[in-house]
Amino acid sequence: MLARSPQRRSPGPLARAFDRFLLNRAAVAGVGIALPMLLLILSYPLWWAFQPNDIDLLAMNSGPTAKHWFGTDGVGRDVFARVLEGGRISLLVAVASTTLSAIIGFLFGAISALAGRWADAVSMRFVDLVMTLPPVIFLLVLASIAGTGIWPTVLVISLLSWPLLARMIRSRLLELRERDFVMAARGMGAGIGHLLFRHGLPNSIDILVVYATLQIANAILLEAGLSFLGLGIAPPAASWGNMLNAARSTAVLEQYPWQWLFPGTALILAVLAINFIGDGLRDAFDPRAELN
Amino acid sequence: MSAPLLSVRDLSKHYTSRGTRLNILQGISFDIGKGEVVGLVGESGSGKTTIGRSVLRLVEPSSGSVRFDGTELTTLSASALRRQRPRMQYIFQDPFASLSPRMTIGEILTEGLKIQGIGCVGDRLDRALSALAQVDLPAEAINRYAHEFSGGQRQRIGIARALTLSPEFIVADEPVSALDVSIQAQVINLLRDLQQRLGLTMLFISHDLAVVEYICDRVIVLYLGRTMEIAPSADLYARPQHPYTRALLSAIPSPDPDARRDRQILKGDIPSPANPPSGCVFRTRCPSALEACAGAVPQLREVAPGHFKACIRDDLD
Amino acid sequence: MEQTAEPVLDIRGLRTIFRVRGGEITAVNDIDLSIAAGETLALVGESGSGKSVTSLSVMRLLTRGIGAIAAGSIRLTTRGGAAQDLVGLDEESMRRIRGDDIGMVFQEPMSSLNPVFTIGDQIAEPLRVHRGADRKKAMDAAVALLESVGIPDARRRAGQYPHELSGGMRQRATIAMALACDPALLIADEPTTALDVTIQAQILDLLLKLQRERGMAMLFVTHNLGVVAEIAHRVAVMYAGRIVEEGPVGEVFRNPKHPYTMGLLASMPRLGDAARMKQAGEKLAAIPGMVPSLMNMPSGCAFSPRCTFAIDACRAVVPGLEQVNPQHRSRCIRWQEI
Amino acid sequence: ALVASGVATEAQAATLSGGFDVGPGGFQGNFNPLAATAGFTWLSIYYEPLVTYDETLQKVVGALASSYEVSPDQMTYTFKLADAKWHDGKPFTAKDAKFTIGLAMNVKSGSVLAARLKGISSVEAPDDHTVVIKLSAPSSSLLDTMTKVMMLPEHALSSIPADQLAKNTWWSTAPIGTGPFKFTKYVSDQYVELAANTDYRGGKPALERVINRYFANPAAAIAALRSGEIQFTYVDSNDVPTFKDNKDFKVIEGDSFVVNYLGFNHDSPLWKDVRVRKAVMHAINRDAIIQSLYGGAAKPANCAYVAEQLIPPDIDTYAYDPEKAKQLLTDAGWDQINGAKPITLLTYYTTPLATNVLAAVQAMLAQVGINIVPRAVDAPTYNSIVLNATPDIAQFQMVYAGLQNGPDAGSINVGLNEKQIPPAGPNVARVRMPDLTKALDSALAEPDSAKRNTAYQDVCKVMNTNLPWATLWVANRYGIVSTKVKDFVWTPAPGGGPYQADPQKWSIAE
Amino acid sequence: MLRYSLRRLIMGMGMLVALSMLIFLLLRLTPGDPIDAYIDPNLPMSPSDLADLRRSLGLDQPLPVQYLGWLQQAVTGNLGYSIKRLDQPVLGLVLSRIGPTVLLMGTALVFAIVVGIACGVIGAVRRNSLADLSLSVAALAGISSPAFLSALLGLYLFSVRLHWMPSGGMLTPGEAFSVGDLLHHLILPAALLSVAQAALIMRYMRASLLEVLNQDYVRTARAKGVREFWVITKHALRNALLPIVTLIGSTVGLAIGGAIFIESVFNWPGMGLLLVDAVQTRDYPVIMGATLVIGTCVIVVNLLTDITYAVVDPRIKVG
Ligand SMILES: Nc1ncnc2c1ncn2[C@@H]1O[C@H](COP(=O)(O)OP(=O)(O)OP(=O)(O)O)[C@@H](O)[C@H]1O
Ligand SMILES: Nc1ncnc2c1ncn2[C@@H]1O[C@H](COP(=O)(O)OP(=O)(O)OP(=O)(O)O)[C@@H](O)[C@H]1O
Ligand SMILES: [Mg+2]
Ligand SMILES: [Mg+2]
Repeated sequence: MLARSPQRRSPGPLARAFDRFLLNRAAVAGVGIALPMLLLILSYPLWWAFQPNDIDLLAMNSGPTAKHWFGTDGVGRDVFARVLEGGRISLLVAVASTTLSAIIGFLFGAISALAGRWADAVSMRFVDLVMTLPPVIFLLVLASIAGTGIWPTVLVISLLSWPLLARMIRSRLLELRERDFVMAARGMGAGIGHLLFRHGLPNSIDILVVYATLQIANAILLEAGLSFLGLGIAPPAASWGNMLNAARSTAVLEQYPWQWLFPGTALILAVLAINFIGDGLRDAFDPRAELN
Repeated sequence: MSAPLLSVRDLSKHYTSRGTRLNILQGISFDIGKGEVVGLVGESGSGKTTIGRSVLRLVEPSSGSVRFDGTELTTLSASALRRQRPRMQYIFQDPFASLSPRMTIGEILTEGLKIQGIGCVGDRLDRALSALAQVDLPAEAINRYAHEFSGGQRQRIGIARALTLSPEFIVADEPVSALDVSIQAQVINLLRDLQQRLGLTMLFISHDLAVVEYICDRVIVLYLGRTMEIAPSADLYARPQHPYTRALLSAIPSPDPDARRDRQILKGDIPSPANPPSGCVFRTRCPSALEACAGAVPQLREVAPGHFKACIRDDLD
Repeated sequence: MEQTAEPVLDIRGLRTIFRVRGGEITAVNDIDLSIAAGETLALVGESGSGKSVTSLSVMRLLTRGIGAIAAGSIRLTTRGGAAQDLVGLDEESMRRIRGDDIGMVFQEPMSSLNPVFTIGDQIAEPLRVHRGADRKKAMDAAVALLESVGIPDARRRAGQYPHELSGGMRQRATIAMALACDPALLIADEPTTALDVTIQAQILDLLLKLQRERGMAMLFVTHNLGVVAEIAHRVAVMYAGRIVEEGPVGEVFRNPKHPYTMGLLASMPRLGDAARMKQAGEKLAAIPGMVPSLMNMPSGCAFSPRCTFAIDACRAVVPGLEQVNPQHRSRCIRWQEI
Repeated sequence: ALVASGVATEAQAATLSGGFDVGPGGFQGNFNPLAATAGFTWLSIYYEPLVTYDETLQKVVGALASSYEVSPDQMTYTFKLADAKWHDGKPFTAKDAKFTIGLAMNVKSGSVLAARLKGISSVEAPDDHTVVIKLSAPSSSLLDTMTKVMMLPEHALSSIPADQLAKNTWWSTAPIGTGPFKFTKYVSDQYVELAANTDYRGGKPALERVINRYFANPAAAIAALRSGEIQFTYVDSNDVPTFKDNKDFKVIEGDSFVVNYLGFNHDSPLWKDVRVRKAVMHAINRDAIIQSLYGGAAKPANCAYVAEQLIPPDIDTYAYDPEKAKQLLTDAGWDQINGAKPITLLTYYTTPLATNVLAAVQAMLAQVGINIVPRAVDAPTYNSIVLNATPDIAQFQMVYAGLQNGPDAGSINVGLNEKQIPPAGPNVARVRMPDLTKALDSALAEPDSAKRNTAYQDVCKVMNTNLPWATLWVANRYGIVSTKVKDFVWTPAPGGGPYQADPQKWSIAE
Repeated sequence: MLRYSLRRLIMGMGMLVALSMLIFLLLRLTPGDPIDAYIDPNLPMSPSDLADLRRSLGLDQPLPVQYLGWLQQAVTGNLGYSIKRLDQPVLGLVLSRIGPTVLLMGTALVFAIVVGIACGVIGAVRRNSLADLSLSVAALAGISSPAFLSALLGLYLFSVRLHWMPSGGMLTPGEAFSVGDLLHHLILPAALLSVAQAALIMRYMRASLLEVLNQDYVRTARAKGVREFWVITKHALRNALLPIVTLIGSTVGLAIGGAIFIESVFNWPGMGLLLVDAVQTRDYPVIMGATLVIGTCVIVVNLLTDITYAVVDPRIKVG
């Protein structure tokens, strides 16, 4: 197999994954969509004339114009500003919940894999239990406990999402635990902390990265779904989900399509782009790709 | 001989898989003297790796005792065990699996020092470099990743890693099996050099009797987790006593085109450890098996000075 | 060894390439080989030297879109006596040949059996595909084949799944499968490498016996010189995609005419040698350095960087295969001096 | 199998399908009138009370009682019963009425009316056609409550112990009433079907069947309405414009009898100063909101009432004046009281309209320096927070809510009377204003209905001056009915009625 | 196999009890109780009257007592009565929803399996072709669009605009039952529900088949001269389907989630609708009953997938 000559310097595993990622056209397209969106979302207050919560009862339900690119909503707020603000909130929720669930999931999975049979049995039964309940139902119940708003939504989404990661991490670490290089570290006296952070974490980085991207996409969808059911981000704060909630009204659905078309498109586009990126990352990190 | 460095007594290991008990090792006893190289041979699944790892407590033995330089390892606390760790190291079979793909060679080589808290960053690097030099690899390897090296080079890195902690005792688990012949010879020579230069004590695991003969002072022959024969190399190869050892020796294909071709071929397969045969575990494939072999488990007996076998028959040859 | 006029397999100038990122690699270059009926040719060489690629080229089973035969011819003479060049053959005709005129045994007996079908089904399949046998007939034939490869209680075994068999038995089953249609050529790609010595001995014995009985030609791929000595009539040594030496086993082993072959033979630990070497303080004669990467081949003779005999001329051009004697050839310009 | 919906409706020309339980007046899945807090539009198609409101909800008229009398001391009510038959053919008698009122007064039966009927000291049936109710103290709201007591057949229910009654399946499988339609079947969470009661004393119904379909939300009902599957439903007011100019549909508009307000939590230190409360009133441009968001379909409220007869002539209209608001706040020292710190505004309104209204209110209040943060929760969460005897003030310094202000003007009492502060009653804003309590008490105790309006004007006056709430408006509510349906009567009454809808007269054009 | 199933079932029971405890606890943590949900804030009742109602329903007792009472009844098969509609026993209510939900999800599942597997095979066999690319993008789009949005759009387009499909419900009210009518109501929601699942199955199928096509035994089949068609359909597909069995099992949970949106938009009288309503009205007994039934279904489906897996994969020996 690979008998590459040691004379030629070749990049580390992450750099190689990154190279492979760049070869994936869909993934690059995903970046091409996501990056400008991110820029717009982050920078709009600097250059856009309207604030997301500025109401103008005289300019209610106006269609797209040169002044209001995406038109205005039922109280005359600028839809463009709200779509971007909604993006901010959606992303904030998604990133925060993903981070939180990634931490919980990783630690849970790692502990159950490395901290002995009892910890494993108990924590996995717990994961089973959480997973027995269909996610949306759990979400409904959790959301009605936690209430609405950004942080409760973050909490709800993270609490819901970690078990999957915990399982993936656990099985990766169980496998890793038997790998020779980990055995070697144990043979040199490594404790659980060393194993976890020097071996577990770097060797789960692919899982984490892929999980994180796909989970961000997922969290955006969950947030939208929750807000749609009135359990996520409460109006008047903008979120893609609660903007779409407006389309429940036939009047809005039919007569003011810009009020839901734009957030809807933004939502689908963002999720799609992130999914593309996630897919690209998954392929890039695929251990089999290393063989080529 | 003075007191042995390693003394294994009645070592047993079993796994429980889906409710059935697998007896992987039973009643393994042997000693290794200081500076001695003992070979452990047997077919796949005979428990060689399990012995090697149990001895270092990388797997927990089910019962039995392992004394290392007078210290009982099996009952040692985690922290006490950690302090013993640098004295005994392991070399792995698979040069691809045994090096972390996410660490540079430098990180791999200093990992043990770091775990043990030995030296400062600079010292560790120095020791890593000297280990690299010992295995004939260039110093610039230190910043590369394992995937940039060939199998033979990786195996050298694996050996270097074991050396960084200056161990007295090394378990080498089939260190050359995964390598091509031409590379295999390089690594064998290296290991032998190092062993002699550093006065290492070694448990050398292999399924290749030819390799074992070349590097070991004494050989233990294993079959289905039981010791069949233990003897000094010269004696074993010249006068194998156990039918299994003989069969094993005869099964090795010789590259000499003029060699005898009337090999003795064992029938059938190795039984499963889930239901091993009664009595002598080898009897189902043994060309010389008697009815009595099904009875008691044969004990190791000394048939010549330092030469032990676990076979009830003395009338062979 | 009696040579029939028409060899069963005759490979001329075979070159196989792979498209990889960053260009093309030539995995196998300028291979000439021929195997007669009843003859066993062993292909030896280190890992990556192109042994498997050669055998897959014959089967035309290179990964589509990645590997391709770039040049050369592969002539196969079937039992019927018809000869054809496999290189230009259309896929359908090629399919008819696979499993019928050429049988193949792979290295890993576990992974090359389909886990969800019974052994019997899988052995019967070539018969059903090529002979149009009905289920029952094919199954009976499969049981007979299992018996002929020495599996006891064949009828019961035929109804079992691969995972229920031991490694040795699985390999016997794959041999039975390859032999189902009584092929003119059997390609065995390291069929014993994954097995224990005692089982390897069984399988080698079996192959020897079967080949003798059936008079087929056999291309036997291995990296173990001991195995070569056991089973083959002739041996071809490969290095970095090329054959460096070829000839009758006895002659090549006794009298190697290529430094690489010599090195290989010398670096092999031999039973019974150790005591002598220990006393003499000798070391195993290792070949220094390592196999060059196909992406980054040295100029001239590929072995020259590791060769103690190498001179400047070696690095200039790739040496041709030179005739040592009518049956023995070596790709070394200095073979006479060795 | 694409059945064109037009064909489908013609095939069942004599059937009227509707979403009778859509919207705030409905109570899908409830079949038990004793447990009904809403849903009377539908229930009163097959059950009947003794008395009911007229179509305009102005006065209480007889239903199963052909007439009624109230004694001058307001303590004795005598009902004369009409000649009516249960759907099973048995006659309806005073004993049934007595039985029903007994059940309604019994908490064990799961009756939600029990508390409101506490004032009844006795119910008598001197003969088959007379029922006499005696009170222990005069109450102007008894008749209002009696409109919600649907008569139940003693012969079918007397054998069931009161505490098992609510759990009995009779309600959704074989209920019998006296109304113009008879219960035929209930398909779980899909629809309820009624068939014409040909023996109805008010005449044979024109329709053969009435079907009440269940919808998870008004949008689904509208979809069904537009696809021709149903002919009637309630709609949210912002959906009305879709139907305004559509000749296939008629828009029915009516007073919601619910006043919307911003309730100041009087336990919170923020609102102690009346100038702050006034500032809130002046800061909100109610006219603009009504014009734009309600499409004009609401009346600004300067106290709990908008009905002319209840408004004294000289009340403050709190015109939109942000400058004045700012001034008032400065005067009150708002910066010291709260400043720009966010103030939670709790609400149970989650409709798109309410969402927009709150967005507007938030923006308007922000302009004068009051930073409110709306928090919309579902009704149970809201109730559990505000009805708590010891609430966390931070959770609701303010509510955006509504309260029934009619047809009985006294309904407002529970939300403003000091005696109704939780746990005693639902005065969720914790209004402690002796003037107001006094005004309310005297209005409620006023036996003379002529003088009662004046009494309520006093209430209005006190509210207008003291601002226990920032009253906003009374919105209209809407129903949409297909123009094929004739003689259809529907009123967006609180809780769905009951009122005189005369379902036997409804018909549908071919 | 029997012993294994039995053991799994017993474990499942334990799981259900744990689940019911979890839900019970969670529910009591939600703000507001059924009585709070019972009243319209516009037409309020006094807290003291509410307390009476609470007492009559036993909601004033300490939690463990309530739970044990519930459990005791549940063991005998009595899941109590809906609080919102006291005349309806929870068990009956829940059971009456299983049929419609199973019908909806089953149809969607069949649809998703057929479409997902077919597209996955095409994608894998014609790897990197235009067809593969467009299918992959379509699948991602399917996964990326939220169920409620597609449900709304589907409803608007096919029902409100085109009048092709009824706007909701399962049967035309007042009409005699007919299969055609049922199908007419079923198609749209089932199709919309199946989109995400089909996309998921497709992606996994594609990956799994690609993986299998790289296996040695596929090469062996080719070396035997088996026709490419049979190599794929017989040798590869069967192995590639193995992980899909597990996937399908685990998407059932997902489908139940999607069904909640679809059911609430299309007014489909299934568990989802019941549950959303029950959560909104804090109808504890119904939530408990419904989650228990759903939990049971998930456990049974998992068991079934494991058994199926064991049946189709001879390597797995359960016992
Ligand atoms: N964790 C485990 N659980 C169950 N069985 C195990 C476990 N680890 C090893 N075994 C079994 O123990 C037996 C001995 O394994 P071991 O690896 O020691 O053999 P070995 O002699 O080193 O073989 P090889 O030559 O293949 O390396 C094998 O049958 C193996 O299947
Ligand atoms: N599918 C492929 N894509 C790219 N390169 C390949 C492919 N298959 C083989 N090669 C290259 O061809 C060369 C020869 O490989 P081959 O498998 O023939 O070696 P081998 O002699 O059979 O080795 P081994 O003893 O390890 O089986 C290797 O260097 C390998 O990198
Ligand atoms: Mg081993
Ligand atoms: Mg090979």
